[in-house]
Amino acid sequence: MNRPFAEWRGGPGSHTVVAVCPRAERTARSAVRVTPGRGTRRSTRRRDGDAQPRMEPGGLDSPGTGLSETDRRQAVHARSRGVFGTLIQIESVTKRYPDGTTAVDGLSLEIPDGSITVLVGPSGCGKTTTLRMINRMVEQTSGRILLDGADIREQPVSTLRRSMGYVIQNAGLFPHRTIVDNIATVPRMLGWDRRRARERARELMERVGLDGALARRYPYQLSGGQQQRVGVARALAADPPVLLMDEPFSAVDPIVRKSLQAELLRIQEELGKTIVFVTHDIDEAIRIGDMVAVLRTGGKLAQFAPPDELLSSPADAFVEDFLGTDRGIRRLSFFGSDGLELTTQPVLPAGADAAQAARAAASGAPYVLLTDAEGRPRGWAEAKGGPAGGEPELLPTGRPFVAGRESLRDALDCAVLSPTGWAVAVDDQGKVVGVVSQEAIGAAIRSAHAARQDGDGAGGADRADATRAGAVT
Amino acid sequence: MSLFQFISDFFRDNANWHGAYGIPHRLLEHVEYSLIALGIAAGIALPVGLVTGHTGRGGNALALVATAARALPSYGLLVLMFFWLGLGLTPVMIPLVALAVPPILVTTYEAMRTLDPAPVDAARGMGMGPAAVLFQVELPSALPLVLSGLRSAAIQVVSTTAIAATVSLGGLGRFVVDGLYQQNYTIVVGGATLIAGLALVTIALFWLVGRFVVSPGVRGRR
Amino acid sequence: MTSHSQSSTGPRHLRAAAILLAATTAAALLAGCSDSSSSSDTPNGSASSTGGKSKPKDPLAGAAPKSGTVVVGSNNFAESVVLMDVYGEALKAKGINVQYKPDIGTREITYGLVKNGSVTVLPEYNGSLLSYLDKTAAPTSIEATTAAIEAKLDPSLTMLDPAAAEDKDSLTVNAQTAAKYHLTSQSTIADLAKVGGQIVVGGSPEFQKRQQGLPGLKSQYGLTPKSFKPLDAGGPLTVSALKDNSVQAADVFTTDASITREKFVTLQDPKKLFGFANVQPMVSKAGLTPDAVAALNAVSAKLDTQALLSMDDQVQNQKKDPLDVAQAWLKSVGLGG
Amino acid sequence: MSGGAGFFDIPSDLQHSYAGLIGIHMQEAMIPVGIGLAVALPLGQLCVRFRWLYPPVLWVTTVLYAIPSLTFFVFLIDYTGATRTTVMIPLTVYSLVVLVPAIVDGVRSVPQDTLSAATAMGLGPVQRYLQVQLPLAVPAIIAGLRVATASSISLVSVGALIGNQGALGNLLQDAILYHRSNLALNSVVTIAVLAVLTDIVLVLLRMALTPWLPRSGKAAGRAARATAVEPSTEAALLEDAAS
Repeated sequence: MNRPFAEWRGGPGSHTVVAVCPRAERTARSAVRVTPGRGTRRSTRRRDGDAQPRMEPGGLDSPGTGLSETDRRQAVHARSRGVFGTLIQIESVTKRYPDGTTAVDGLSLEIPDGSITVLVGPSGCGKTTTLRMINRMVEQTSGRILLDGADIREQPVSTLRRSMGYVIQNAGLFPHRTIVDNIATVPRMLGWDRRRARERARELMERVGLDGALARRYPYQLSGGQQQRVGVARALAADPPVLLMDEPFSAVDPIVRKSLQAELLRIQEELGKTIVFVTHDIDEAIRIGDMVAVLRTGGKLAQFAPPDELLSSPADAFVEDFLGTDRGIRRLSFFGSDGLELTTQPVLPAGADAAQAARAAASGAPYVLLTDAEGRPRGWAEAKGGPAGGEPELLPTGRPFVAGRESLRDALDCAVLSPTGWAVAVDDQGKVVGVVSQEAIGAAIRSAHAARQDGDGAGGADRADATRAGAVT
Repeated sequence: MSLFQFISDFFRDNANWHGAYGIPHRLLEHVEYSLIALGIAAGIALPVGLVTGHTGRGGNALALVATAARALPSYGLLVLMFFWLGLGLTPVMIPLVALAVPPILVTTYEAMRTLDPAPVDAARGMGMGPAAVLFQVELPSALPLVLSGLRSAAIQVVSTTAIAATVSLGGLGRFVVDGLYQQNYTIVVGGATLIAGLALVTIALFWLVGRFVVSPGVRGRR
Repeated sequence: MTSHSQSSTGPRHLRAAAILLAATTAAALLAGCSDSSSSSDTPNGSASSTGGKSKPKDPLAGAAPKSGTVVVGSNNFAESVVLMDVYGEALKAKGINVQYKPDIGTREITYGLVKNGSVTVLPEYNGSLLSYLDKTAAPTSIEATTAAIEAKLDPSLTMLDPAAAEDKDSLTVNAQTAAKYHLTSQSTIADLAKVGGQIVVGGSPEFQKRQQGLPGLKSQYGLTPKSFKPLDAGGPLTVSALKDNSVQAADVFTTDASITREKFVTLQDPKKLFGFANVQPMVSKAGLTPDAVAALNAVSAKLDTQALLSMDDQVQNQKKDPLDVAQAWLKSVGLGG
Repeated sequence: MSGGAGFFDIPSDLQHSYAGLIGIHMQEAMIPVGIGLAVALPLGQLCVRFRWLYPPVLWVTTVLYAIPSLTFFVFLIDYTGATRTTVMIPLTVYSLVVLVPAIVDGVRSVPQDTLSAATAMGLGPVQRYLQVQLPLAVPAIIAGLRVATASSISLVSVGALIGNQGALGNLLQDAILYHRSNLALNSVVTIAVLAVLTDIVLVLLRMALTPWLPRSGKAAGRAARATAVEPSTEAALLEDAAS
C-alpha cells in the first residue's frame, strides 16, 4: 500500500524492458471495449487475454507479487460467473421522490463487467441514488435494472444485496464489532461457521493491506484510511461479483486517498470485480475509472466514456467545465513513456575515462549526467567545463521517471522540474537508461496525439490538447 | 454524629433483621416492587422508543410526554390512584411506571436518533433485514444510552418505591413511614439509609451490566 | 449526609461537603426570610431534650411557639382537627390570640410538642393518653383516669376538664369476618382471639408498638394475629382495607361513620384495653391564662358524643370544612364569637 | 359557605387559600432552583476550566441524585427539624446536580473558534465568559433549569410526609384525612399545571434570550426530552445534542 501510485499495475521488481504503461494500455483497451453497443459484453475475455503476456515472461510476476496466483484465481472466478460475466444494464431508469424532486431522470447505462465504472457529477446529480438503485436501497420509479440479463427485482432483495459488496463514505463499520468480525459479517450471514468466516476475514485484511494485528481492534481505534480498508475488505468478504462504492474515499485526506485508490486498483487487478464507484471528484474518476459516467444536476447523463476520451473530447460545455482547465496535461497520464526516444550520449558512468567524457561533452547536450557505480544518477555537470580529473560542480537531477512504466505526464514533469530542462529516465532499479529533452518529449506528445487520432478518430479537441501540452514544454 | 448513632442503632438491633418486618424481607419487597415497575415501564418504553427512534417520528410528542410526566408528582399520583383504585399493587405501580417510562423512552429515542447512519446503511446494503439491522447493528450501538436511560429509571423507581408504604404496602419505605408514625427516628433513618444504599447499588449494578453487555468498541468511543 | 457517608474518599468528600455546605447556608438564610410570611412555620428556637423515650435529643420533636399566642394543635385525623377548631375558635371568641398547628402527626409526636411548649393546647382522649403514658394502668372511672394521667404527666403539663364526648379506638371486624366467625356486637375481642391465627389486623403504624395496640391485645386478650398491616389512623386506608378484606380486623374510631355504613362490627372490650376515651384537652401550664382555661372547660362541658358524631359526619361524609363545622356547633351551644 | 366542599375549597387546617398554597409551593420549589443556579454557575465554570474536575463532579452528582428525596428529608430532620428548610435543602442539591452538567456542557459546546475570535478581539477571560460563553450556553442552561424546576415543583409535595411541609402536597394529606379525593386530584393537577407553566415560561425565556436560535427545532426538542433523566444521562444527551 505504500507503493507509489503508478506501481501497482506492473508490480515491484519488474525488470521488463517492454515498458508498457499500464495507463495507456488500459485506456487503449477501454477505448475499444467501451464503444457503445453489444460488443462490450465480450470484455471478460480481455481479462484472460491480459493475463497472458504478463504470465509468459514471468517478468512482471516475479515471486512475491502473487500475481500469477491471483490471475489464476481470477480466471477461475470469471469462469464461474459464466463466459459473459456480470453486466449491469440500467435501462431508462427514473427516480422521482414524493415531493416532486427528480433525482435520476431517464438514465441508461451499460456497466461493463470486470472493470471500474465511475459515476461522477456535482451534488444533486443523482449519482448516489443511481448506485443505491442497483442494490435496491432505493427503488426506481420507472425503468429497469438488469443484472446478468435478469431484472434485479426478480430475486429477493437480501439475496441481491448479499451478492454485491457495498462500501460507503465513512466505511460504516459496526462500532461494536472487532475488525475481524466486521469483515466476517456477510459470510456469517451466509451461514459460514465462525472459524471459516474469521479465517476469510484475516485473509482479506492482508489483501487490503491491513496489519493482522488490527484484527481484534475496534473501529474507533483505527484511522480513517484503515477503516476504509476494512470497509472494502468487508464488502469483498463473500467474494461478490459486484462491488458498489459510494464516495468511499472522500472523507480521508488526499495522501491517504491516493494510497487507497492505488490499493483499490491493485485489488481490482487481482480480483477483476465489476465495480460501480461514485465520486464527486473528477480527478478520482479519471484516476481509477475504466469508464466514467458524468451526470449533471437533475439526474441526466452528460457523457459516458473512458477517461481518456472524456479528457480529449468532452461532450459539451458542462463536462468541459466539470473537467477543469488542465485536462490536456492530465490526459498525458494516458500516454506511455515507452515511445520516447532516450539518448545515452550525455550520460557519463562512474569511472569513465577522458575519451568517454569528451564524447559525452560533444554529444551536443549542454550538460552531462554523471552516474555512480550502480548507474544511479548523481547530477548534471556543465558539458563545456569538461575536466575529467577534478570533481565538477553538480546540479541536482530532480526526480527521474521510470521509463516505460510511467506516463508522458511524468516524463514531462521531470523535464520541467529539471534545472537543465532534461528528464532522466531510469529503470525499475533506479539505474539510468537515458535522458530526454523537453523538446523530445513535446515531439512525442504530438506524435502520440496524432496516433490516437488515427486510432479512434476522436474529435479536434486532441489538437488543442497537444498544443497546450506543447506550450508547457 | 448523632445521625450515625441512629443508623448504627438500627442496623445493630437484631430484631430488625428477622421476620416479615425485618430488613431482608422488606428489602426483597422493595426490590420486587421496583423490578415489576421497571419491567412494565421497559416493556412499554423500549419498543415505543425503538420504533419512534427508528422512524424518527413522534419526537415532539415524546418531548411533551417527558415534560408532562416529569411534572406529575409521584406521591400525589399515588394518593389519587388510591382513591380511584383502592388498596393494592396497581395504585403503586401507576405512579412508578409513570416515573420510569419517560427516561427510558426518551433515551431510547435519542439513542436511536443519534446513531451513526453509516453502519445502518452499510448493514442494509449487505442484505440485512430490518430485524437484523435493529438487533445486530442499531441496538448494540445504542446500548450505552439505552442503558443509561434504564439506569435513570431504575434509580428513580428504587427511590420512589418508598411511597408504597404510605398505602399500606411493604418495602423499605415501611421503616420510614412506620418510624415517622411511631416517633422512632432510628427506624426512619435506618430505612432511609437502606433506600439510598439500594439506589447506589443500582448504579453499581448498571455499571457492571454495562461492562458486560456493551461492546468495548462502543464503550471506548464514548 | 453525603459528607458523612462518603468520607472514605478525599476530594470527592470535600467537594460534596462544600456543595452541601453552600446549599445549607443559602437555604437556611432564605428559610429565615420566609418565616415571616407563613404562620405555620416556626423558628427552631428550643433544642430542649424532649419527646424521645431514651434518646438524648429527638429530631422529630418540634420547636417552640411565639410568645403571647395560644397554639392549638391536632393529631393527624379528621376528628382531631375538628376538635382543634372547636377549642381554638372558642378561645378566639374570647379574644385570645390563636395559632393553629393541625395534622401534626401521631400522639408520639404531639406529646413531645406540647411538652416542649411549641403547642399549648391539644385535644386528647384520656384513656388513650394514659395508655401511652402508663402501659399497665387500668382505671375504672373518668376521674381515676384523669388522676392517673396527671400522675404520669410531665410536670409542665396538665389536663383540663374532660368532655362527655367519647371516641375510642376499637378493634372492629368487617362484615365477612363477622359472618365467618359468628361475631356480633356482643362478641368480645377474646372471641376473635380464638381465631387470631387467621386474622390480619390493620391499624396506624404505631398501633403495632403501642400498648393500646398489638401489645395490649396480646397481653389482655391473648390475641396474636397472623400478621399486621400498617394503614392509617382510622382513615380511608383502614376503611378500604377492611372493605376489601385485606385486613379482617382493624383499629377504627368508634365515632367513625363507616362502621354503620359498611356493616362493620365493633368488638366489645371488657378489659378496657381501649379504656375511656373522653375528649380532654391536654395543655401546657405556662401557656394559658385563667380566662382561656375557663373558655376551654366551657366547651368540654357542652361537648357530648352526639355532638362529636354529628360533626364527624359533616366533615367526613358531607365534606364540609372542619372549621365551618366547629364554628357552627359553637354558635349552636352559645359559645361562638 | 355551602356545605359540600368545592374543588378549590381548601380545608381550613392548611391555613392558606388555594392561591396561598400555590405561592408557598412555588417559593419552596423555586428558591432551591435559584440557589442551585447561583452555585452551579461558578462550579460549572470551574469544571470547564479544570477539565479533570468534571468527571468526579459528574460522579458525585449522579450519586447525590440517586439519594431518594424522602431519605434526604429524613436525614435533615436531625439538623433542621421538620421545617421548610428541610425540604428546600435537598431540592437545592438536586437542582445543583442537574444544573452543573447542563452548564458544563453548555459552556463547553461553545465552539473553540468562537472563543479564539473573542480572545483575538481582546476580550479578557471575564468579559469572554460574560459576553460570549454564558450567552451561548443559555440554551443548555435553560434545559437544565427546566429539569430542575420540574423535579423541584414535583418533589415539594413529598414534604407533606415530614410535618406538612409539602405546600400543595399537604392537600394529599387532607384528602386522606377527610376522605376527599378531589383534594388529591386538585393537588396533582395543580402541581402538574404549575410545572408545565413554569416549563413554558422557561422556554419563552430561552427564546427571548437567544434570538439567534431557531424558534423550535431539534435542539429544543432534545433539550425537552432531556428533562426526564438523571444528570449523567442528561449530560450524555446534551453532549449528543451539541455534537
